[in-house]
Amino acid sequence: MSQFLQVLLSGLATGSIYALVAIGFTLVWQAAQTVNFAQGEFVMLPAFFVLIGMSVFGMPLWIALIFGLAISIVVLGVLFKKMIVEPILPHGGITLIIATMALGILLKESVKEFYSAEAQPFPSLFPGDPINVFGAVLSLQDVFNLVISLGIVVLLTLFLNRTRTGRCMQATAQNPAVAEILGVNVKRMILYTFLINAALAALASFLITPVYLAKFSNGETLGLIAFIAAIVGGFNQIRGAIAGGLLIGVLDNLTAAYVTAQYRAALPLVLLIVIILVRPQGILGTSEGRTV
Amino acid sequence: MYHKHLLAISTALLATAGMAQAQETVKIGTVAELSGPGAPAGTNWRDGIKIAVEEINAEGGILGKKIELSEYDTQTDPQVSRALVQKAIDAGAYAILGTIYSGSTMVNMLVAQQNSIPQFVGSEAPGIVEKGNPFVFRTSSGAQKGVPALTTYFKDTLKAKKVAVAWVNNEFGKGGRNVFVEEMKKAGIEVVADVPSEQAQTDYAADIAKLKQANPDAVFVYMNQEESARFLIEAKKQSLAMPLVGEVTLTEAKVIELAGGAAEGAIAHVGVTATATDVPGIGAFAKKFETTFKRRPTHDAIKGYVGAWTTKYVTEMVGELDGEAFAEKMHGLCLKAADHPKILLDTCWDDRGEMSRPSFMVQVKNGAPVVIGTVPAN
Amino acid sequence: MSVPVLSVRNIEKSFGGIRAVRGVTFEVRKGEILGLIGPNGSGKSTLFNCILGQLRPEAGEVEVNGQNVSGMRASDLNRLGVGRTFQQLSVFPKMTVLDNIILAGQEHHGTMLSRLFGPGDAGLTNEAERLISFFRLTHLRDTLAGSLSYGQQKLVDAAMAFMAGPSLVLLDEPAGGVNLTMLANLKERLTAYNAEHGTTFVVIEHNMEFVMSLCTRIIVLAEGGIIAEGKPEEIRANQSVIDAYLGG
Amino acid sequence: MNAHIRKISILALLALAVLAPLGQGNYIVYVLTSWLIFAIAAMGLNLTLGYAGQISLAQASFMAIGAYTTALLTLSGWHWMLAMPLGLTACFVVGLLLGYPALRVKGHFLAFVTLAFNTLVFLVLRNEDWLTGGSYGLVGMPRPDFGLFKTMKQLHFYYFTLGITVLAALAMWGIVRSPWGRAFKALRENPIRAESLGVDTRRITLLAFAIGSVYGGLAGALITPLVQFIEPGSFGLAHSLRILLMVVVGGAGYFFGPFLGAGVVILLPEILRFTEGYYLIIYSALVIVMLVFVPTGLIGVWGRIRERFWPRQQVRADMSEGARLK
Repeated sequence: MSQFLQVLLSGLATGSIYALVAIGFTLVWQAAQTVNFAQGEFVMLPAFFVLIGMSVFGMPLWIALIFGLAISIVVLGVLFKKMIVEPILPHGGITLIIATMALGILLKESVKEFYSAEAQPFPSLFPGDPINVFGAVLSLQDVFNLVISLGIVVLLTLFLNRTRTGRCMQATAQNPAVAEILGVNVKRMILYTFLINAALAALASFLITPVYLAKFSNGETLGLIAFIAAIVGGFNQIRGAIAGGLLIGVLDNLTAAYVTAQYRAALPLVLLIVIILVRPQGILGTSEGRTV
Repeated sequence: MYHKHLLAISTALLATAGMAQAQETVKIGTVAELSGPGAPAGTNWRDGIKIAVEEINAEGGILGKKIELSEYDTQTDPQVSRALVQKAIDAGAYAILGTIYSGSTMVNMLVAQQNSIPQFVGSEAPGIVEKGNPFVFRTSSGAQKGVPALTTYFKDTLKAKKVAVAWVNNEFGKGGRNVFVEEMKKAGIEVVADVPSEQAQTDYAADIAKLKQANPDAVFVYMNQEESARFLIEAKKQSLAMPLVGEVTLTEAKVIELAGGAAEGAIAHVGVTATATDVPGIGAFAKKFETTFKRRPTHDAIKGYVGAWTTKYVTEMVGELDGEAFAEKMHGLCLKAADHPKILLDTCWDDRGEMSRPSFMVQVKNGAPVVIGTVPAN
Repeated sequence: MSVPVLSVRNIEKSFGGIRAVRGVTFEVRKGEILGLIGPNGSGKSTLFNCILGQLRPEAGEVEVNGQNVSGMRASDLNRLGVGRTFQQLSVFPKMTVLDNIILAGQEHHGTMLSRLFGPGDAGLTNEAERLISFFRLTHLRDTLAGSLSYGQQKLVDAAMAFMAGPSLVLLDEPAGGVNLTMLANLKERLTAYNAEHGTTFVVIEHNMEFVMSLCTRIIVLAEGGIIAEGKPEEIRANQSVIDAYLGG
Repeated sequence: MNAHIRKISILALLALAVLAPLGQGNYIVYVLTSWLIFAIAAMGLNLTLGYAGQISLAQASFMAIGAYTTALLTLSGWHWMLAMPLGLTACFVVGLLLGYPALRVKGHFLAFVTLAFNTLVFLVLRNEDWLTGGSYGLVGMPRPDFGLFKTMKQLHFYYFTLGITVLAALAMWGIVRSPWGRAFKALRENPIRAESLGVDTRRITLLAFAIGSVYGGLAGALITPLVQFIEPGSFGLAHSLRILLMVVVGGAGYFFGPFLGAGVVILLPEILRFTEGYYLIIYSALVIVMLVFVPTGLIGVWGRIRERFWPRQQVRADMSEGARLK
């Protein structure tokens, strides 16, 4: 029983990270039809910005985190949009997808060559005190991961539904042409989405790297799992991304503990195919009205 | 002290040998994982070799000929490694040093064999010396030698009745796991949990929960560096209480750096370790390595170093550059550190190319690995 | 009487609360040229798309030659003998005129396998050339469709719709943007084709002159419903049609 | 006349391919052979990506299926010529099964499904060691022997591979020139119009993917005797990505693009050797720059140059860009 609870809680904590990455992915997909295959690397990179801040510029941790966040927003938000998405999107979605794949390699290899090929320790943001829950152990880190990602979802939903900017962003995502007619600054709204995506990726990076360690290859599996979480949960819903993320986190751990550790990495594929066959719009998604 | 002595000798030798230097060189190819996932191991291996070659050339080279070292990067890809061993041989290499990843070695050693070129490898998978290849030689004991050395520790020191094994599911981990399970069976110790994990896995919650549930007397941990560190971190979080014992990796400096306090108390059996500084040759090498490359050597660096020096020692025993004679000489050869100081520890190779030498038990105490015992060669 | 070629019953389609098509019902008989007209926003394009399966209506049925085609994919509809043209230019610009026309017929010949291993033209060159000369495009046979003039492309587009020998062709604003000479040519060819093969046409068009002279029957839509139906001369005289166009 | 020049240049290239390895060391011959093999894999992916407009990230997995099938059968005594077709059939069937669900849904689902499939194939190859040798892989597969012509020598194996490559290219040429090829082209230029003319987009895309996968299988069937060692790690995602970039760099949708792209990817590490570990950084950066300015790949670059210096008839401005990805 305590084993089950342990696996469940740990799965939720991991899943909440998948959810954060999946949300950003969903937002960018909706706003700019951009399928970002470098999303995993977007989560790998910010931790290294923090490490650079600390080791090269001698910043204390909290300053370095802010530094890392700012650089991430500039590089993974603004520069990504201006230098890659904007010039390539007119050539078509597939071209852009391939460009983001190349970008993933570029980021990964750059970190490996210019920083280190080996894993690096990353300072923990929260004390590592274990919390005992009916025989299962959670760290404060796990609890914060869960609380922060749920909090982000609530805040983001409020922002999108209650503020003017948020509503403009939604209008842009649904129908850019109409939004433009209604006087929405479509370009700016799309830029905002990229900034939010970059910020979410940085946040996820800061939350997981203390446990996962900073390594250039960290994005490889994370990216794939986040895509699948987004698809499984339902692409056009922020709630979908969080549901998909948590579901994969929990199922992955349950599979490893009770079914097969050798095939645990196959779980996302199985889930993906089942969803495509049974409910292509995702668990919480609504089928899109557009057909033509 | 010893170090200064060595330097004096080498400088003197350099002075004399420099004048009598022949134009001819001995070509040696380093084929290693300089990029890709194996890069940390491969670069250490190469840098260990670089130090050795510098020393050897300073002493006049092999049979009076300077070593001309060429590097080949396999990108940690077995197919590329095969092509590059071929390339090194096409370029006239007398010996090949590398590779480290067993998957690569398994394939490229065929090429060296076909061309009768001796090859020193850093791989530890049992299969490598079981293929009847007379030209392949290890620079550290294979898993089927290293892991059994641990059996007595589990049986006599820890007095374990039931154990668990957590291993990384690649050719390295699987080899170690199979030998371990076999050994435990022989020793009459029950294996109560067998937990494989993925290479580059990040989430060890389920693995540790399983181990905790099985509640063994000790856990054998056989993983690569960063996986070991993540495992230790999660083990500490879930307060896994029993001793965690590994082979080589678990107490490496990098793992301790990554796992921080979570590495405290971890135990490992280590073939050669840069921390065994009371062995004079190792201490001197570690120092030289650190001044040259600004980082501490790993056991891969020592392996590369030993491989290069063995090439020199044995070639000079043979007296000519002849791959087949070299291989023949190597089989059943024992080198004493007293006669051949750069071999670092008394080392023997059997007729299959497997090597054996004394080894150490190491435990992490106060954030540093400490030798807690030696294990005789087996 | 025989089964109607096209039968549309009670089609309903709304967009976010606005009823674009409200229960439209009509039939088209063999050999008819039916015009669908109506002011902007009257729902004729939506209706057209519902018939062609590009939009899914909330209610109602579409039958072609007595077979229910509601929700059918465009390629299957085409295999049932329904050809269509598009409002925007819809040729394959990097293919020659001949290739454009052959493509329009090849999926109706042989099997998937025979198309893979068979001759490159699927044995359709003669048929395609007949159609090309029928539309007076012979001199442009080997030109890339993308480099033709707008009107010429419209002709190629129309020719493609006929290649498979359809029983029903839906033309979406065939006259839009075409100059007068070309327009006369197009109308003349369509009429000739209709007379020769007895193919049924449904035409959506803004150009009143064109519709009135081409069609044998006209249906007028306004605000999603049919407000008038009849021969061109009747429509021309119908007061409610004039009101709908002028008054809105 | 243009066709004449084309024919001559193809013959010249073929002659070059025949003469290139003569007098070279084993290493160069090996590199040339792997260039041909990857060109075959890329040719298949070009059908999926360049002609049918779908991203597949599983080409390395199909190579694995071809390679393991061939390896297991040749190890148990079958001749390569009999083992290979079985591997190809396996790829075709798996391609259909995998593509069917993925292509039912709009969007780039095939990319995700194939991405995940790559992981699955890796897991099966590693875990089912009773069959596949697990992470140790399979070793010692014989090279095909045709009585008088034995391929044990590196150079002989090169010519054997060249022969297979030419046959594979001819088959691809046939596909591209058949009514099918025309349907692909139509699909790429205007899918909605193609669909309205009876082109069954879904089915033809599925078949393109399955045939493309067969080419991956053929490349795998050739890797087996070339390296004589296969293990799961040689067919990872990174390799799928590498093949995909070959197609894009060469020029997706161009017949000779894959040959060019594979050449660049195989030879670039040699040329950029002086940059040591930075070669992948330089390469991926160059790919991005290329996609920004000339999304049609190197063949497109050549087209631009030709257009610049030897302008042909004036083409309408909106038509001047080449065949491109959607």
